[in-house]
Amino acid sequence: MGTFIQQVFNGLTVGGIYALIALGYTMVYGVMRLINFAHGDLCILGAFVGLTLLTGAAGSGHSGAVLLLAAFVLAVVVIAAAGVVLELVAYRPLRKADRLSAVVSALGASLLIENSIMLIWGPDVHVFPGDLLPATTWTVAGASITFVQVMIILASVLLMAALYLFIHHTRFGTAIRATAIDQDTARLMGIKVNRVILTVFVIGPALGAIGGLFVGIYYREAYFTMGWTYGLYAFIAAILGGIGNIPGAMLGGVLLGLFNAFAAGYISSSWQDAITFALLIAILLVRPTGLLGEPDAGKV
Amino acid sequence: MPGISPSRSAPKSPARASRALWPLLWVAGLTVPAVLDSSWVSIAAMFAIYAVSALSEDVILGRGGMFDMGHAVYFGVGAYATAILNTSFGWPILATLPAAVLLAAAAGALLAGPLTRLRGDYLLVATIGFNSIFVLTMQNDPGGVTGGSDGITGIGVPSLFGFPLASQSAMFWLDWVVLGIVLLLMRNLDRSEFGRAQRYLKQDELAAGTLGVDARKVKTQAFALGAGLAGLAGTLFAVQLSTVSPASFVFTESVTLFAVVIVGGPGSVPGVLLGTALMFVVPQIFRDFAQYRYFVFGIAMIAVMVLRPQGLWPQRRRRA
Amino acid sequence: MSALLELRGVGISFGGMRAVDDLSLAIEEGHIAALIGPNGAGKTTVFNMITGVCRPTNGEILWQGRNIAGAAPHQIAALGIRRTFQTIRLFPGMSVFDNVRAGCHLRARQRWWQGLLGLPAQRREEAALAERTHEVLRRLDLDGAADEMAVSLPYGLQRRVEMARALVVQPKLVILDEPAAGLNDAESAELSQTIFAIRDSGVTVLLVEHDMNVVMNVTDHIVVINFGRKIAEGNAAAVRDDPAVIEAYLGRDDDEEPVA
Amino acid sequence: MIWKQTAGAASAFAVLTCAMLVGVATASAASPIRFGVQAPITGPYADEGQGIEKAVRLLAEQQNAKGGLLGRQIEVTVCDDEGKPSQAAICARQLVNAKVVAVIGSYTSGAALAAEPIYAAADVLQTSDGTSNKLSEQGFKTWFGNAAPNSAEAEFTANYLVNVRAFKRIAVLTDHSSFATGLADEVIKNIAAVHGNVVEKAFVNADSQNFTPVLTKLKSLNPDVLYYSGYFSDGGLIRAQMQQLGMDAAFVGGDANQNVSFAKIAGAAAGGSVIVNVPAPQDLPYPAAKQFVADYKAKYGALPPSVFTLTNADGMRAILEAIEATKGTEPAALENHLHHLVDFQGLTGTFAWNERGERTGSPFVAFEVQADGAYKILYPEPAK
Repeated sequence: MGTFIQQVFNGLTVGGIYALIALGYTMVYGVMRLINFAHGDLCILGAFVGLTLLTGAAGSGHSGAVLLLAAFVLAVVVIAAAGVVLELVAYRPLRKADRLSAVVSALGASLLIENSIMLIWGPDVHVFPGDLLPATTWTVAGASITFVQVMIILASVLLMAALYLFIHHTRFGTAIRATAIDQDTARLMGIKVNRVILTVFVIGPALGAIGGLFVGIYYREAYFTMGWTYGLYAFIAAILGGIGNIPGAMLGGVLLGLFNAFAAGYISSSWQDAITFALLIAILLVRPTGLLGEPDAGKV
Repeated sequence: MPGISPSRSAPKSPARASRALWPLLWVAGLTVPAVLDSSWVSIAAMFAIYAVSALSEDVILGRGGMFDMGHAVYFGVGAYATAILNTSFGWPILATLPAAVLLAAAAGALLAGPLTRLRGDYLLVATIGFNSIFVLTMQNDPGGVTGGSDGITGIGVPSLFGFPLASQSAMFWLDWVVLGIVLLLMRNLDRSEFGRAQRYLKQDELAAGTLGVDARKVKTQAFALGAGLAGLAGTLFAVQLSTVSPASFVFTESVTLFAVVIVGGPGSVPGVLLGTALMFVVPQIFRDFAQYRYFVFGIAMIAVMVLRPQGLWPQRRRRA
Repeated sequence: MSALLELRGVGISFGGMRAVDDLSLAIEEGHIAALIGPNGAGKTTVFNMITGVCRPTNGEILWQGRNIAGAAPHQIAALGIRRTFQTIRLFPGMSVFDNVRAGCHLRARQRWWQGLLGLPAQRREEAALAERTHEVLRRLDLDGAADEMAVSLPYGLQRRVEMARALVVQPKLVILDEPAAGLNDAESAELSQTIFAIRDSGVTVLLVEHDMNVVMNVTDHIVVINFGRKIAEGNAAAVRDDPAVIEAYLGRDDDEEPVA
Repeated sequence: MIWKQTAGAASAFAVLTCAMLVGVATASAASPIRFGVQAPITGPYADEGQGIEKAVRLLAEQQNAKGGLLGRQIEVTVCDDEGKPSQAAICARQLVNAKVVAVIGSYTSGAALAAEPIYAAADVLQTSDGTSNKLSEQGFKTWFGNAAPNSAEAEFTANYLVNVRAFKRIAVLTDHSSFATGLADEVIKNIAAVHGNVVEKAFVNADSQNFTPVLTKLKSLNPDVLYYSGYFSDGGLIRAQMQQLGMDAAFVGGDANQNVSFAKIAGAAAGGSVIVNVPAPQDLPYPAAKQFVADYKAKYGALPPSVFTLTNADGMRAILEAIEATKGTEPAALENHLHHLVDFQGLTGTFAWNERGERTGSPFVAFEVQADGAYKILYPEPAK
């Protein structure tokens, strides 16, 4: 029983991280129908930016909590700005083009960001300081859970809830939803579509930067190729939940984390990814547009 | 054929000129070993192999409109089929070629079962999944035939009528001839009902259905054809390197093939060839940039898409 | 005389809304039949069910006595049923010639690998398909536009191209969804002649039309529906005088058709 | 295998003839001696690849400062293989065309394997840290592995786990890489040979950081030691996550865990971890090694990324020595010399090469990571 609960905690923690990154994916997709393959790299860029502050200010005498907060703020600001630049340079000129052109532009951006990290910070593994947060560990029903894990799960839930409220209960959120449904109609209704899209490119990468920094703080390491993997998993999570759907991204992230945990824990660690992907494909065959996605009404 | 002539009158001359140009370019390509050094011969051989592979991806992605981001699977099935049949069962290389094509095509048709039930990005993720499952399967070495993460070494050289095609030049010519055959097949595909049915489906699946186009059948055939051609490229790849390992068929390789088609121009044979050159040959020239290479390359990819969103050489608007 | 196509108690719901309910009708071979009704009455939905675009929730659709309800569009097409769309659906990237040739898909006997190899038999068939396409283009007076991009043509011509695409293989039944929409008076008059010509070539015609001139002039049999139910049926004169029909057309239509 | 007998002979003859003609034509005293580097300069192994390039450049610079090799300057040509077999084959041809005498690299076994037959056909020496058995099995005369083969490390490890530490329930964990699975399989084989008990062989996904699922599974099997054959970046995390899960099994890691970052990533859990390898670059008990590491740090501002930087440097140093000993760059003479090398004083210890180009005589040790990240050799006990 302890093992089972432990696996649930394991899955929830990594699922929370996937979910945070998937939110950015799904928001951009919802509004622009763009698979932003550079998103994962932006997130890890966020981790590096935060790390630079943390190591740079290590001897400054501030408490871990203050430093951490500053690192999050800096990462969010820098990555949101990077997201805006990305939209203006790599995606906006392709707004009217075939959507796959923008996807390839995103792949180019991913290479660019990944290699920028390598050139700026070097190709080696970077290690996060270990004394930022209490190392408290609780034991629940024979399973252990750490302070950082609880923080990640709580923060993901809170940010998701905040985003959901913002999208569904504010004027600007309504504009985002309208743009997601139909850009041309939204424009006719007086919505400044470009501004909506820019906002999405502020919020998505900002959430991603938080996710990326959580990765760094939880696992204590960051290296330049990491973003691709996290981006891929987050994208898969978004698809699993039904891309474009915010609770779906959350659900997809958590389920992906749990699938991974149960595949490795109960079936076979050597086939972990294969089992996870087989489950994903099986779910898509039953729900071809993801768990919470709108059914694909064949347009006549 | 008098019935066709009136509709073909207008765009005749440029079409005819380019029709003569392509075979000439191909023949000129045959002289590569005579004029370039051996590293460029091997780059040209790799270009031919990746061009076949990219053209096969184009059958599914460019012409079929199905977002296949796991194409390295079929490439890998072909390469592994050749490697296993040659090293474990002693088949001559050229005898493994049809087997590799058929096995890859069968894999494509099999995976098309679930894949054609999905659309757009959902199909894309499922293909990523199949790619990951394939690589893991090769690494886990089921039945001890795939050699695990090390892969398989010591693949023989093909021989034609008793003459081993051992030299770098001979292998290049083999690759180049196969590329030529595939280009002919692509031309015929454009002129066949199957090729047109793919276009109907891509442009308007519902209208195509009401004209009698069986979407699942055509899509499954497209997967089988694309996969079979990729298997052909896989055989050439195994022979060229004399070794295969899972690292050559990972998801990022599929992403490269995907990008080649979009960068070049989906559905356009010259476009896909240009895309292969840009995505594969240009990085070889960029070697002097050392660790800046892919930084520059990322910028180049964005620039190409922003400046030429339809691809470097878009599919021309088709007339009769 | 047995019906070519018969609907028996056909109904369909979209998310709880009953778009078509218990509809029965029969179309005789060689007739020109029309389905009319106010906007939102469910006419296009009926067409979509016949052509396999959507699946009826209940009832039977009999084609020459065989139930075809729920078959896929390409299976329906293989029976010899063709249609046009209210919102024209020509292939946007193709010429008029290519669009019309698309209608020949079921005529092509070549297998996919024969096409790839470009064998002589396949080449001969290609020539035959092209010849057939030109013949239909000539018949519908479209041969001058064969090389034009189909979607760049004026609306009236686009409708005719779509009709040519449906007729190129000589179907048994052609279903025309508002063929007069967007046509001027001269074009409408010409349309009536075209419809007669289609019937005379041995093709049964079913149309949805708002242009009452066209409907009253050409049809042998009219079915009137409103809110998804049949309210009247008969020849032009009988339907015109039916009080239920008059009321239906005077009462305002207020809802969109569920599937455009 | 077919390659070797038939095709290899034919193509090797052709290429050899050309190479020799060119070799004769250019072997004047003033012309430089060229060394090639085939390494992943970009991509996921860029760190190690750039380390190899830097080490080779440093050695070349030092040799040139001493007046060169046989009075000729050394030139270095680098080719980025990205760790991919397909790129490796192209690199091999480019380096052969650049008329290099020897190639240092590549870092990954897969890239080294794809390049191996090309170097063999052109009679270009190849020294790489690749440890896959396939590299030496093919019998190419030009192959010289500069890291100890898996079998030697595995034998030491099995003895250490079963006999020295007397562990009763051993869990073996690996990633899917060629190197780590090869080492894990050898270790399992050697444990069986000394009648040890492996309770489970499990895998981690090296692209992921989340190893808690598999560790939770292993914990439920109650092992008294967990042996990990993969790389330090994952090994450090595994150690940390073991502690997080309250898993009290000992941790023993393979040679790729040896990196200064291991202790940093493992954090508080680092202390007490054991790593099996030749001693760390900065802890290598040889003056030459200390000097090399110091020179490297002075030139590049950082320590070498791992001990493999030094094993590759050793490969190059041995070839430099062979060129001086044979007073020329004639491949057959160099191969002969290197295959009969005895007691070469490497930066990573005294070693030799056997007929198959496998490195022999590696002084493996098991050392314990201290709480402050320093290393303490546990076995064999250091002589005072």
